[in-house]
Amino acid sequence: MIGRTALALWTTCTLIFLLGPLVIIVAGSFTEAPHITFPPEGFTLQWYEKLMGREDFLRSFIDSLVLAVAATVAATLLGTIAAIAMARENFVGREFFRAFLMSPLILPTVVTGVALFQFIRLLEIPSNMLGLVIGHTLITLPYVIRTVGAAIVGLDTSLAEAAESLGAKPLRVLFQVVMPAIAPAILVSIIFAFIVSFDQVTISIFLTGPDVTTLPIRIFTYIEFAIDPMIAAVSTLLIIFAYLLVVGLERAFGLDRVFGQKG
Amino acid sequence: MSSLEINNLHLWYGAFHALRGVDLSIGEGDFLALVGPSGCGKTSLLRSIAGFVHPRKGSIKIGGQDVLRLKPRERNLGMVFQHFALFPHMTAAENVAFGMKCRAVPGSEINDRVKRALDMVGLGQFADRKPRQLSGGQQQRVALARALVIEPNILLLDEPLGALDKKLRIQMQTELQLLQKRLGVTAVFVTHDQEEAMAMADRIAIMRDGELEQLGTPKEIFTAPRTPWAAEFIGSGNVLKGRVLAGENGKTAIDLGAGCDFSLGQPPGTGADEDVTVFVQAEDIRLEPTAGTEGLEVISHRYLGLYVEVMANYRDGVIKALLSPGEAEGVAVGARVIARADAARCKVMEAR
Amino acid sequence: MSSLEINNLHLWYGAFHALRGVDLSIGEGDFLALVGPSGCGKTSLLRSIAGFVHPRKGSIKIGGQDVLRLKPRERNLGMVFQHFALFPHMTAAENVAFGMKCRAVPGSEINDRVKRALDMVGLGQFADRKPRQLSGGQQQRVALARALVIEPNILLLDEPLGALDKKLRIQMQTELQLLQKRLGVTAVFVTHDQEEAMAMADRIAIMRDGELEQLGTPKEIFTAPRTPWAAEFIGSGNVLKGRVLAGENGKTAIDLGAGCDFSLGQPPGTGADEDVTVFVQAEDIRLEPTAGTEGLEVISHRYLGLYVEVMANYRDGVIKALLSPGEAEGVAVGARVIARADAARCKVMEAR
Amino acid sequence: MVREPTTVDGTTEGGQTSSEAPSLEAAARGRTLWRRFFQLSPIAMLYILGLVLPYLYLLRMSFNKYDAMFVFREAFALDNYAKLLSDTFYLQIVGETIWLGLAVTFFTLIVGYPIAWQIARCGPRMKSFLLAAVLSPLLINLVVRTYGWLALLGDNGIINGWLLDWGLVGTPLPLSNNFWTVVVGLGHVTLPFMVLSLVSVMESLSSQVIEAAESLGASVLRIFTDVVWPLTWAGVGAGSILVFCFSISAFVTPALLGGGHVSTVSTLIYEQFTFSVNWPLGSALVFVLLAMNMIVILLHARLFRQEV
Amino acid sequence: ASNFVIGTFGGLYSEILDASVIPAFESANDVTVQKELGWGSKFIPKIIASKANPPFDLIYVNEDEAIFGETAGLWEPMDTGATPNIANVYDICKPPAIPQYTSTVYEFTCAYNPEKMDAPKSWADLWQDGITVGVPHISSTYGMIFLQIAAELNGGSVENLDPGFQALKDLPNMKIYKGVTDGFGKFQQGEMDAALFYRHRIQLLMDDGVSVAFTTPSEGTYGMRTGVQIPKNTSNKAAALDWANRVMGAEYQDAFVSNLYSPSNTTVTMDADLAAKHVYGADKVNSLRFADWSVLNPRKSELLEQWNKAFTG
Ligand SMILES: Nc1ncnc2c1ncn2[C@@H]1O[C@H](COP(=O)(O)OP(=O)(O)OP(=O)(O)O)[C@@H](O)[C@H]1O
Ligand SMILES: Nc1ncnc2c1ncn2[C@@H]1O[C@H](COP(=O)(O)OP(=O)(O)OP(=O)(O)O)[C@@H](O)[C@H]1O
Ligand SMILES: NCCCCNCCCN
Ligand SMILES: [Mg+2]
Ligand SMILES: [Mg+2]
Repeated sequence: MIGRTALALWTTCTLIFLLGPLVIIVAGSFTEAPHITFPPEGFTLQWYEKLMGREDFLRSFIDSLVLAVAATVAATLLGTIAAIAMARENFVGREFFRAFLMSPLILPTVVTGVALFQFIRLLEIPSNMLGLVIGHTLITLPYVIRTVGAAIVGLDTSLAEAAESLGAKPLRVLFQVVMPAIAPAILVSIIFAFIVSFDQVTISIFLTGPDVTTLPIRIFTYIEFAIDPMIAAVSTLLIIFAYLLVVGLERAFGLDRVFGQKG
Repeated sequence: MSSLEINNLHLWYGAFHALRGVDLSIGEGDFLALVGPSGCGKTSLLRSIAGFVHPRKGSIKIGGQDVLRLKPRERNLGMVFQHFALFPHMTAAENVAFGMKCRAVPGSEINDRVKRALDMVGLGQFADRKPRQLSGGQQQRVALARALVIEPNILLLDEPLGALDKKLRIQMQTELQLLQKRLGVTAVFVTHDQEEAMAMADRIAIMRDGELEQLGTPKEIFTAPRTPWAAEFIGSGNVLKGRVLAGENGKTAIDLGAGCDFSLGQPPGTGADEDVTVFVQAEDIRLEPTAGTEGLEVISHRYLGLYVEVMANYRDGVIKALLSPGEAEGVAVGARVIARADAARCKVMEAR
Repeated sequence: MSSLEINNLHLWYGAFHALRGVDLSIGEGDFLALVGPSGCGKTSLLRSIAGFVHPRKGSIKIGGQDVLRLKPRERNLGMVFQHFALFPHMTAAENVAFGMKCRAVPGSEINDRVKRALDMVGLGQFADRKPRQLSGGQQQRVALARALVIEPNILLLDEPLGALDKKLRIQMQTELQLLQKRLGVTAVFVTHDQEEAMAMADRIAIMRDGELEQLGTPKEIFTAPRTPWAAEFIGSGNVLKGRVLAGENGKTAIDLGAGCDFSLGQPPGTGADEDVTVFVQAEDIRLEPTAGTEGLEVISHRYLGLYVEVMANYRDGVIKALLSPGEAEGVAVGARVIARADAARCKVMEAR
Repeated sequence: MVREPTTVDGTTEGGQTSSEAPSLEAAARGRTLWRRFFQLSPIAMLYILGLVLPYLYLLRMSFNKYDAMFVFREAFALDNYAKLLSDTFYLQIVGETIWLGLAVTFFTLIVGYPIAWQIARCGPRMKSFLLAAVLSPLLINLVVRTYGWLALLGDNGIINGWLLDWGLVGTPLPLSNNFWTVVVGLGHVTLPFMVLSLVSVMESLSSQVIEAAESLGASVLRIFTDVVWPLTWAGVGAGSILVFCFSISAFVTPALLGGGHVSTVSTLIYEQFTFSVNWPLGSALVFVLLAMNMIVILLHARLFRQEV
Repeated sequence: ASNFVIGTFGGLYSEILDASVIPAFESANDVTVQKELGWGSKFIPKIIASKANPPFDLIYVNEDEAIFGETAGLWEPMDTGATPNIANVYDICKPPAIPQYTSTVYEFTCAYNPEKMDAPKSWADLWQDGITVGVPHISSTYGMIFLQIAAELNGGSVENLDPGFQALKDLPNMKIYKGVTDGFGKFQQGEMDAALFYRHRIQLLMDDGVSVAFTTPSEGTYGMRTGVQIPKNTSNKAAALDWANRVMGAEYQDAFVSNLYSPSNTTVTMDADLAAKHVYGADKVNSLRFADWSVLNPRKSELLEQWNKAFTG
């Protein structure tokens, strides 16, 4: 009983901590003043109206969405396979390889961006989008590998064995048995990959080009000297987007079914 | 549909030598029961056959073909795992359908066969339940249905009926036998239920400490255990230590100690003063009340339904007899008895 | 050490009514065997007593105290889970030690008791193995040791010996009984092995579809099943449908159909033309060869070690007899027989 | 009962035909290795193309000499490394970067573990809400987010405003512009990584095991320390490496929330690449960072070795 | 129409380009303009990384970056013949004073909070108790400039900045701000009472009613020039030169005036109210001091290190 209350209290405090800075931004999106201040002055939806008229923001949102989806799909697939491949056998240099796979996370993303940009120029790849997808896949892969890897440790190996004994080929074992059994981790890694890509600034700084400007870069370059309420409005919409994303995942996959099937 | 031949199989888990040279051969369409004490290597053997663990030495041939290099799925076998290994995210029906999907069986046929398989194991109305919503026995039946429905060449069953009540168990045994006959599938199944082994198996293999102790028909195993250990393991029998004596009139006999008189003659190939082991089943022992104090003391009665199991102090252990309730009444706890048995029902073996 | 009293217990899983008003009371230090078909609610009942699921109605009292509001850890009970639920990250010894650590038992005593408990279940040398390095039966024994070592007031055992071979099983039964006697602990254990239930339990409870079908001593349950269903479930018995006939000489008898002659008189409280159910155990049936074609046809022999189980076609089912091997030889498969039984060994019940 | 194995490697046991000479077990292991190789080759390819080759170029760059005229001059000198390793300042920054990473990791672990537990155990509706709440900081542009923190924590910020209004303090507390502000700010964005890593492992924790512990009389605390914690260790490992790496390679948040007083290896690298355009030194710093992180990751791997 | 890629600032700046510059430019040159948003510090590494085949036809740069690019050989040689508008640009905004096609002139003024202090007469007045001085981080043009001011106040010079570091450390209360947004916010929230800051941004704060003012201390203020440069090896040189020419033209600069981007073109006119908010007129522009980037640029790496040693850890 005490434990439960303490837990609820802790959760509440954490929520305040999480949402505190965001409240200021959200409130700021309704201010009548030209810069956000807290508490907001008056109430207006004009910044949302202004944002609705911004075709470039919409285009960037779509660019970011496309990029995030592509990177998420690629990273989830490659990362899950890698995590599974490294889970059991203790091959020579496994720890080193594991660390190597984490390297995009520990290398400064700006530098990775510059380095990758150079390389892409060298190969004369014309599309900045391709460079972005490669870059984003690289930096989101560690998230997938770690989360999926952690879940595989606890996975009952006999499930894969059972599937094999029933004649399942490796891909079927992967997609129909292993992946569903570690679905919570895969879902989490999808969320990670998507959001890390969607919010990525630093690697994108050098990889975006005239044909594609991601939303974070758009916002980053839009801010000239002060956070204006329109940016607060964008941020507010993105928070709503986060919520819709999670609820959407819940509707689509049933978080409850994906999560906690081993009760 | 295939014979199974295992030669000198050795399996290690790290430094632990789990299978120590198993030789075993099962004919096409045979039903083999694998029995043995907990931890003797039954599951390990099954997993070796299925291909989930890699023996360091030896060979496994299915239908004459060496399969050690084949992947599990290339061995076309069905397995019921000791802990079921049901797919937690699939319903019972989906679990059962899985193997057929792997074989690209058409959808409508899959549905039919799933339904039939689930009906067969009495879970027709639980088709849409997830494993965690099923009881232990129900889960086991799903596992059984899942392995059977793909009609494999070889069936490996690791205590497939262990969680079922007797009635259901017998029903399942019958189904299993029917199916096995119909498909002619070769089956290896682990069981701790001797009745089950007797009733279902064409042959029984007894394992001990990673080795095969005896392989034979149920009758052979039951009536002619090859070693004292097998006798002790299988039977509800008594394994008694004796010594060959040069008795009166130049006749020799076996001395089993005070209170035990089986009138056994000298077995062939033994000499005086040699130690031997005598095996006699509990149901072949009679306990006769005696007035004196030289007999054995009855120490317990255990009511087993058909029989009463009566134990009497014997040396530093006990001797066990299965008596009818009537007979048992004559030898209450505390009574003194002499144990007797027909020489013909006793088996004399070299001592261990 | 405490009595256990359960009143009108109702448990739902979502829309599924798993326990439908269970009433059960067990005296202090009693050993109760819980039997019943797969999915009847045995595990659910145990989990209700332990406090892992929350019945919607009814009461559970331990030592007179209503425990429904208590947390599992406040109920001082030991449990062996059907799927063991060992801590995967702890060695066998650590698993066993866990409960004592929770009770702040001093370290040296813990070591002693762990060692003794592991030795008792024959796993002394496996103390340092993790669960996944143990065989199924070994895991189950660790689970058993873990539950016993804390010497709880109430022991809840969900098929605690199901994965053990017969020899080990009997050994464990003995240990369990000794311990239970020594500690005077109240125990409820689920088993599918009738012999085990008979041998160990003071009382047996038969469950059926979430309800208690019968509660009684082993002897009562075996010889006097309260309902045809219980008879059928427990015995290797035959449950036959009959009809009360007004026979010759004003005597009434029960007609069991052709080939079946038990010479049963009219049971009290029944009238002519009424349907009844007759229960007779397989071992009480004799099959007499008959020359004619009016008898029953023998369709199978099953060698069970001590007995041969002989089945004969009877109506649209079978009648089952347990015969000695000698008797069985007289009624080969295909032979025609008349089934007979002593009226005294038959139990006539109202038809279902 | 268990006999000693006659030989551990089994190959020296006599009587074996030579056809079985290469141990079957070894052969199986070999096959598995090949399979692993094929499974890992696509990802390895991507890494080689997207990371190894570009970084090899940088590695080469790190041996060049800085030249203000032409950015760099081709050379093969160890100057940059010598400078970084001989100057205690850089080593100190390395140390501080690691300390920052650790501090953020512990912060998120302590704050995040209970909420992860709550998420893992609560109903679907609450779960969606909590997950979205945990994720939302990540969806706000980092400059904007940082602005929010400054508005809260500044000398004239909201919190100090309240504290002053309520008379709890006489002068504003120095809540912003220090190391701990950076820890809080980074903890805020990295919390989702910790929480979700934990949730994904907690979700697959079998409730039976917890029930077993309860039935053995374990208190809530003991269930946590002896059962839940060790069984979620893999999640702690995953979460902490993600948080740690994210923290040490962040540079906007430390720069802004640290009030210019907190430097990390990443901020140094960023400035060397974009502001002073000293690529050789920047590249050398990259490899110092890489070496340092490899050490941390290998230590981490040792600490969180994957076994149950 | 071929693509013409420019690297330009985002936000308002890019909006004005869209509205007032690009359509005319596109039709005059038969090209499609593509913009990549960012800053010189992003564009220049990209150009260095692909010298032979630069990803831009033209980029916007600040003066220090223009000078850096010039020494590093990143630019096409400047072609004043092809950019006639250069004639109308202040001398200080064109070669040889600065190797770029300049559009805008900024002033780094001395901003202060009149409620907290009197108007500083000298930059040295910032060294007083009771106020918090905002110090721009060194990784910006104005950060280097403030350091130079501090050095000069204490006997140093552009060649000898050590006294500057010491002076900054000696400030009784200081807060480092990093970037315009950070500094703007810190003024807005009253976190700093005085600082070197963009004059036109202070103007905006004043217009918003924030308690802030600016002054020109006796030592004078520094300025900064922004414009465009054409990376070497561009394939669209003619169009690039046309853009460069437009950038220096009155028409172009007119479009930016209302947003306080002060013109480099002497012919741009504005009313007195607006002019008061601008760095406007030859007198004003010529009174500005400019940092010697040919000295400072090569020392950036070293100064950065010295800064970090002084203020972090
Ligand atoms: N979580 C659940 N959700 C829905 N139904 C459940 C759930 N758990 C058990 N049941 C159902 O409740 C009934 C009783 O289950 P329980 O596990 O108590 O059976 P049992 O008597 O222990 O059977 P067994 O001998 O097979 O273990 C079964 O029909 C089972 O399918
Ligand atoms: N992964 C492992 N690592 C080490 N030893 C193991 C491992 N798996 C099994 N063993 C050991 O190998 C022996 C054989 O195990 P196996 O599971 O084959 O026994 P089993 O005959 O199936 O027993 P049971 O009837 O109890 O299931 C046991 O002593 C067991 O402890
Ligand atoms: N992080 C925001 C940076 C804004 C840079 N603005 C530069 C303006 C130069 N005129
Ligand atoms: Mg086993
Ligand atoms: Mg159960």
